[in-house]
Amino acid sequence: MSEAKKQEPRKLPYVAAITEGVRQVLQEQDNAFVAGEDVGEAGSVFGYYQGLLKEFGPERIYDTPISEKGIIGLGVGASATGCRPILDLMFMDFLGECMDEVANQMAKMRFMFGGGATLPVTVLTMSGAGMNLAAQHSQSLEAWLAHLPGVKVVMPSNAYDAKGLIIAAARDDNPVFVVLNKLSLAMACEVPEEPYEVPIGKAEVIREGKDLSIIAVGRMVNEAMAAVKPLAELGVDAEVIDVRSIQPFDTETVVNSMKKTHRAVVVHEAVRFGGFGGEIVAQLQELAFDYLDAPIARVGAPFSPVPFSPALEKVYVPNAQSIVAEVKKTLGL
Amino acid sequence: MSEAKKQEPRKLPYVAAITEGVRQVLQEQDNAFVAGEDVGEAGSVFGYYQGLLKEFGPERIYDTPISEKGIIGLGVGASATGCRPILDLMFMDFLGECMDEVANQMAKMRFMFGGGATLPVTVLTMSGAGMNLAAQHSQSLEAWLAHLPGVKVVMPSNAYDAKGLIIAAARDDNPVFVVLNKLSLAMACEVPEEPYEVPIGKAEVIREGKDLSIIAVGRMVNEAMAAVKPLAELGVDAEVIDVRSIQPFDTETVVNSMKKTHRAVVVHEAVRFGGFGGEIVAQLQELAFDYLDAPIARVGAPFSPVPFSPALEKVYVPNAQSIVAEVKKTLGL
Amino acid sequence: MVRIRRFEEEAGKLMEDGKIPGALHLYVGQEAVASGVMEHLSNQDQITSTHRGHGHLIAKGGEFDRMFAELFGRSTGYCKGKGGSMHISNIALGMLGANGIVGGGPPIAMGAAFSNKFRKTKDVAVAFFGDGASNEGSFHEAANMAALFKLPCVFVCENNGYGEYTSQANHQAIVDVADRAAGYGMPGVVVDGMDVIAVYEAAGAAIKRARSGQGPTLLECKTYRYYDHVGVRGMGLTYRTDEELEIWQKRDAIQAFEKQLVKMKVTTKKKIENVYARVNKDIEAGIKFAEDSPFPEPADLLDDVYNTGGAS
Amino acid sequence: MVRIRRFEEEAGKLMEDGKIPGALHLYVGQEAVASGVMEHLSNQDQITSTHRGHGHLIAKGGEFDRMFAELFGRSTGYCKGKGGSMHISNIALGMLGANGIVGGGPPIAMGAAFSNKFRKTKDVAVAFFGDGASNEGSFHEAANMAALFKLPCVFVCENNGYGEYTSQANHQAIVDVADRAAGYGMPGVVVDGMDVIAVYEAAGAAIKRARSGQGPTLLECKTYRYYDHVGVRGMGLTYRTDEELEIWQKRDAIQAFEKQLVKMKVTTKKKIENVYARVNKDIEAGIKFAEDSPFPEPADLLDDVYNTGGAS
Ligand SMILES: Cc1ncc(C[n+]2csc(CCOP(=O)(O)OP(=O)(O)O)c2C)c(N)n1
Ligand SMILES: Cc1ncc(C[n+]2csc(CCOP(=O)(O)OP(=O)(O)O)c2C)c(N)n1
Ligand SMILES: [Mg+2]
Ligand SMILES: [Mg+2]
Repeated sequence: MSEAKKQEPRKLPYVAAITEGVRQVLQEQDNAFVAGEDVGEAGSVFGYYQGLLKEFGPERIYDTPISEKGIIGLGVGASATGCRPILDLMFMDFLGECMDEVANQMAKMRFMFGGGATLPVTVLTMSGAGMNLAAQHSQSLEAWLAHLPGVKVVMPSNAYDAKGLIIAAARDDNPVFVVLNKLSLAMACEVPEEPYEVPIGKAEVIREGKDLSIIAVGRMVNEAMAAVKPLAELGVDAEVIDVRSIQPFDTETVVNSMKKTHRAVVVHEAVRFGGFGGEIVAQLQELAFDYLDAPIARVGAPFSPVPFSPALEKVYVPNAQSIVAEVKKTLGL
Repeated sequence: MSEAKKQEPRKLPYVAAITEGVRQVLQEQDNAFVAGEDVGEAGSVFGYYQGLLKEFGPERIYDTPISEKGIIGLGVGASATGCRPILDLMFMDFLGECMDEVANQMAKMRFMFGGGATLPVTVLTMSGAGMNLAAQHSQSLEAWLAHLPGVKVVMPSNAYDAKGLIIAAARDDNPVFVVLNKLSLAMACEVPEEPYEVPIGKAEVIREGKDLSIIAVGRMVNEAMAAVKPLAELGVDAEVIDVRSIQPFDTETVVNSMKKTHRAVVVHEAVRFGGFGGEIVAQLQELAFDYLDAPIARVGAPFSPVPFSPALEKVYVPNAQSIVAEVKKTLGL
Repeated sequence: MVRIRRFEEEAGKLMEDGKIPGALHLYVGQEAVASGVMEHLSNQDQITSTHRGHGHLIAKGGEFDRMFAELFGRSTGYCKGKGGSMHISNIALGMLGANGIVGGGPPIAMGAAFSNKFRKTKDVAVAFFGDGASNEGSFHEAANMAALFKLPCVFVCENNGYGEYTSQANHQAIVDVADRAAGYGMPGVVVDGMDVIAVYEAAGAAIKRARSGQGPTLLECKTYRYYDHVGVRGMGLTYRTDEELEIWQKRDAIQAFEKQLVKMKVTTKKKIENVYARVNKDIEAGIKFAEDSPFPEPADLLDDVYNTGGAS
Repeated sequence: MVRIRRFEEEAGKLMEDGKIPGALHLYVGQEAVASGVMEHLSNQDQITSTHRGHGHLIAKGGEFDRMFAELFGRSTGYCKGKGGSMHISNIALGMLGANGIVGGGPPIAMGAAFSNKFRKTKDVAVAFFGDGASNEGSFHEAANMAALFKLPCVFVCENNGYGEYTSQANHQAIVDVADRAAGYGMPGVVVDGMDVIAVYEAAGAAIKRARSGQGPTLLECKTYRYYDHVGVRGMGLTYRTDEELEIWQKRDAIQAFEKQLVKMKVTTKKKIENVYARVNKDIEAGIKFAEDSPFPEPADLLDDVYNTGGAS
């Protein structure tokens, strides 16, 4: 690295970090390709494959018909026979269109075949609300996937993790879902140029604190970090954990944090009821029962589809304020 | 009722209680019909519609092609325009084939239309393992549905509830999933001949006890009841709750039980990780924190697809023994 | 057609000016299809629409005020602001919703048609969907079931040559989506979607067939959207050429129809101008209504998730 | 064909005797299809199968011992007892699994064909599926993509006239599933599935076409299953007549082929008897192998959920 570069570490937005991760995978793996709706010329409607068609040509980047069952099926068949497909499921909301191929084929093939099949397939998909895209283009459905033995599920909250988790996913010999989120696309942070992995299955303590653990999933990590300052002003020293991977889930890191702070608030953007937060809470109270000084709180969306109107979506999606409010309740402030 | 009948209350197996519930719905609602794969001449592969085609004719009972998206779509379109369809999704495992129609259309139409649509549609579907039907015909996927605002989800554990919940579901002006289970089909209990409703959204304390609450979902209620005696022999007086409805979920009944017994074990047949049990635990520790004398335990299936071999399935599916084991752990026995 | 064209042009401007939130998929260029088909339908007949649904709702009788209010996310909108452009709907008009899911409509239309037959009405359900949507499994299952049960259903494929930024040649190996009809046992018809009379006639035959109990038809209308996939300029990609756009614009359905009407002396240029003036006034009034309308209250959020028996 | 027939007859007996757990969908009657197609395939070529998959695996080279072991749920089975009849598979033989999901196979076969083209092999992927499965959206999407990408893929529809207990006339409004081919831009061929030579020839042409880069074919084989949908007698329903069964049995593929071979003096009755004797011995040995094999250990349960890098 040149001196200049050392002084000014390169910052990349989330969207470009995705591109770079996928590009480096395509460079290092001859049998990797990208397939999905409008991933080629358009470079995805979110722009994160832009330039790849030009760089790698139509033999590596495939626009598919609007056929989500076909896309996932393509990935199952191709990965079981020597390829390492990177599939694009444009919006996570479309999971319903291909849930059979995901749940009954991709996730189970290896097991049903007694270990006879290996499926090194990665699925990139976009979750989350906040852009007034209404009920069918804004969901966070990771709980469906986490409950599904045979797939792994990671949720990068920042550009560094996005690139590192994509590379780790593509190198993994199992189906891995990389659940991205729309509102982070422009968010930049320092991202090394060389390929690197962020380990799948490891949570990260991104801020140490002593009064309470905020355990956040996906984009909510950023809201949790935004809550740190207002909480500090209330005299609360919050620890923030980025769960990063919900399957495998890093029980140890989360439980250790709880043992230290004795209180926790679990946060995800998905509907609170029946969401992955329940699993986290259940594990925490099971494994750190004697350390609990207060009930573990959960922050998540209310029990309704995502509303279109900005007036409603604003109050629907959890944010720093709702986290602060829940922390205050937990601490009796 | 004649004297004779009074003395010998009628017992019906689960399978016949389903038939009777559906029959009485068809009798009382002119705009109700049944549609699904092999529901007509075959009366379903589980036999629970047998006789209905003869009784009501092909204008009320429709065999469909093997097209789960089409079946659910039919129900969405028909219920939004004045019918009250009863749909049959043969195995719950096929939910993936129609998850878009369920999650993005059926569940959300009313909300997206600002209340402009009413969808009085009922879906009967069969869940559960134990018959060596392997990974794609044995799943318990209720957690996917419970996380889905816009549908209701009930899980009858016995013949009485099966009939009463089907009638309540069909009279409800919302989409309701009635999640049945295979291993209960032959299980009989007293079932009144006249139509009656079991209220959707109410749990039931089916055995009172003072030492610990076993909160069970679906067929696991029967395993929990089977655990009562061995537990009594260990000196444990267990309270058993049949959750019956997971959406709406009867928080009050469950929390009150926990407040009384101070300990709980939550049981479902679904994979433990990410299952509905997490929601129950999260609510319990939140709402009855000061009453907890021990961590709330969960019993569920291990993190793998359902195995075919009887040798493996036997250890895979939770049962009375695994409940007893978890209760012992919870009580420190 | 003019009502649709002008509504969409204004909606496009409002979106690009940041005044309408979310994503709008505009119908400009395809007006002849909605207009030609809907002429045959009453409020009792149902349609299902797509992400590109404003034109269908307008042709089915949707009013500008409640439509703009919906696009603006106001509580006076057709969906109380909860649906927005991609879910705009009105059951009273028989409009069973725009749909954010490509291929979401056909199974629902098939279900409505099933209901019509079951309830012994004479109503017909029409599913609008795109060339791209014809590759979804949902279309396949719905088409097969409609043909099997001989339902009063018409499948109208608006083939505008693209699914988002992917041309038809890159998403299917056929030229006429109507070729799929034979595989379900229903007639397949291709019609010029830029000719409102041709659409009217072909749709009339298909709807008559459906209404008289002879089953569904797949009617493919060859058409074109003048704007980008989303909004007006959209992502600014070069997946289509200017020449291609011009060729289609030269065959503009509205202009052609106006010319024809004037030539046939059914109307005059002056009268046509009056139509535009009237429509423009409606649009202005609609926008004003929307802007003056309140946003929904946070407390309304959970109101319409379930039917709790109260008035809606 | 004889290997399949005899295997299935024995498997059926074992199931009805309660010796094989779970549900078996037997292939008796349809043998000419698997046999005629598989003659053209090497171990590198892939197939996807259905719930009725034993015949496909046998024709692809599956051994009785590991097959019976799988059906018995033993750890020596092709899937270590984890899959059973509905998931029996062997990747080394290019058999990408029986499938409990109707329509589960075609997208996977399309994916394997995609892989063959991507990896520039000359291998072909064949999807077997039923008439009932042709109504699933998954078939539609896979067929369209295979034709679009000109993949080395063949879709073999085994039309046995029924999906479970529902006749073809009650599940689709067409007579020939092959009519769907045109809608994807691929050739559709109908062949007598009771005539192994006819199947062999038609499959040969389709596979050659696929192998030479000309894209997929939809090959429909008209056939019949002699047993019930599940097991031998199954649910004992009367959805088919005895006469219908007899008509098809009179055209039994194996008997016809044997007669022809004897007539053509390619073989003798004696030699054919020897074949049966050999097959029967294999079956006996296979069953013994299975019965002598251990069940999997509870500790094995979580082994094959993920690839953890160790040997499998
Ligand atoms: C199930 C699903 N897949 C993908 C998308 C993303 N998407 C929205 S519109 C569109 C293109 C649709 O093409 P077509 O059906 O031809 O309609 P057009 O936009 O041309 O009117 C796509 C891919 C979606 N909304 N739903
Ligand atoms: C997605 C799905 N729907 C329904 C079923 C239940 N099922 C199993 S086999 C079968 C009939 C299949 O018919 P066909 O495709 O013609 O094959 P065949 O049994 O005639 O060989 C059905 C409906 C299933 N296994 N998967
Ligand atoms: Mg289009
Ligand atoms: Mg069949």
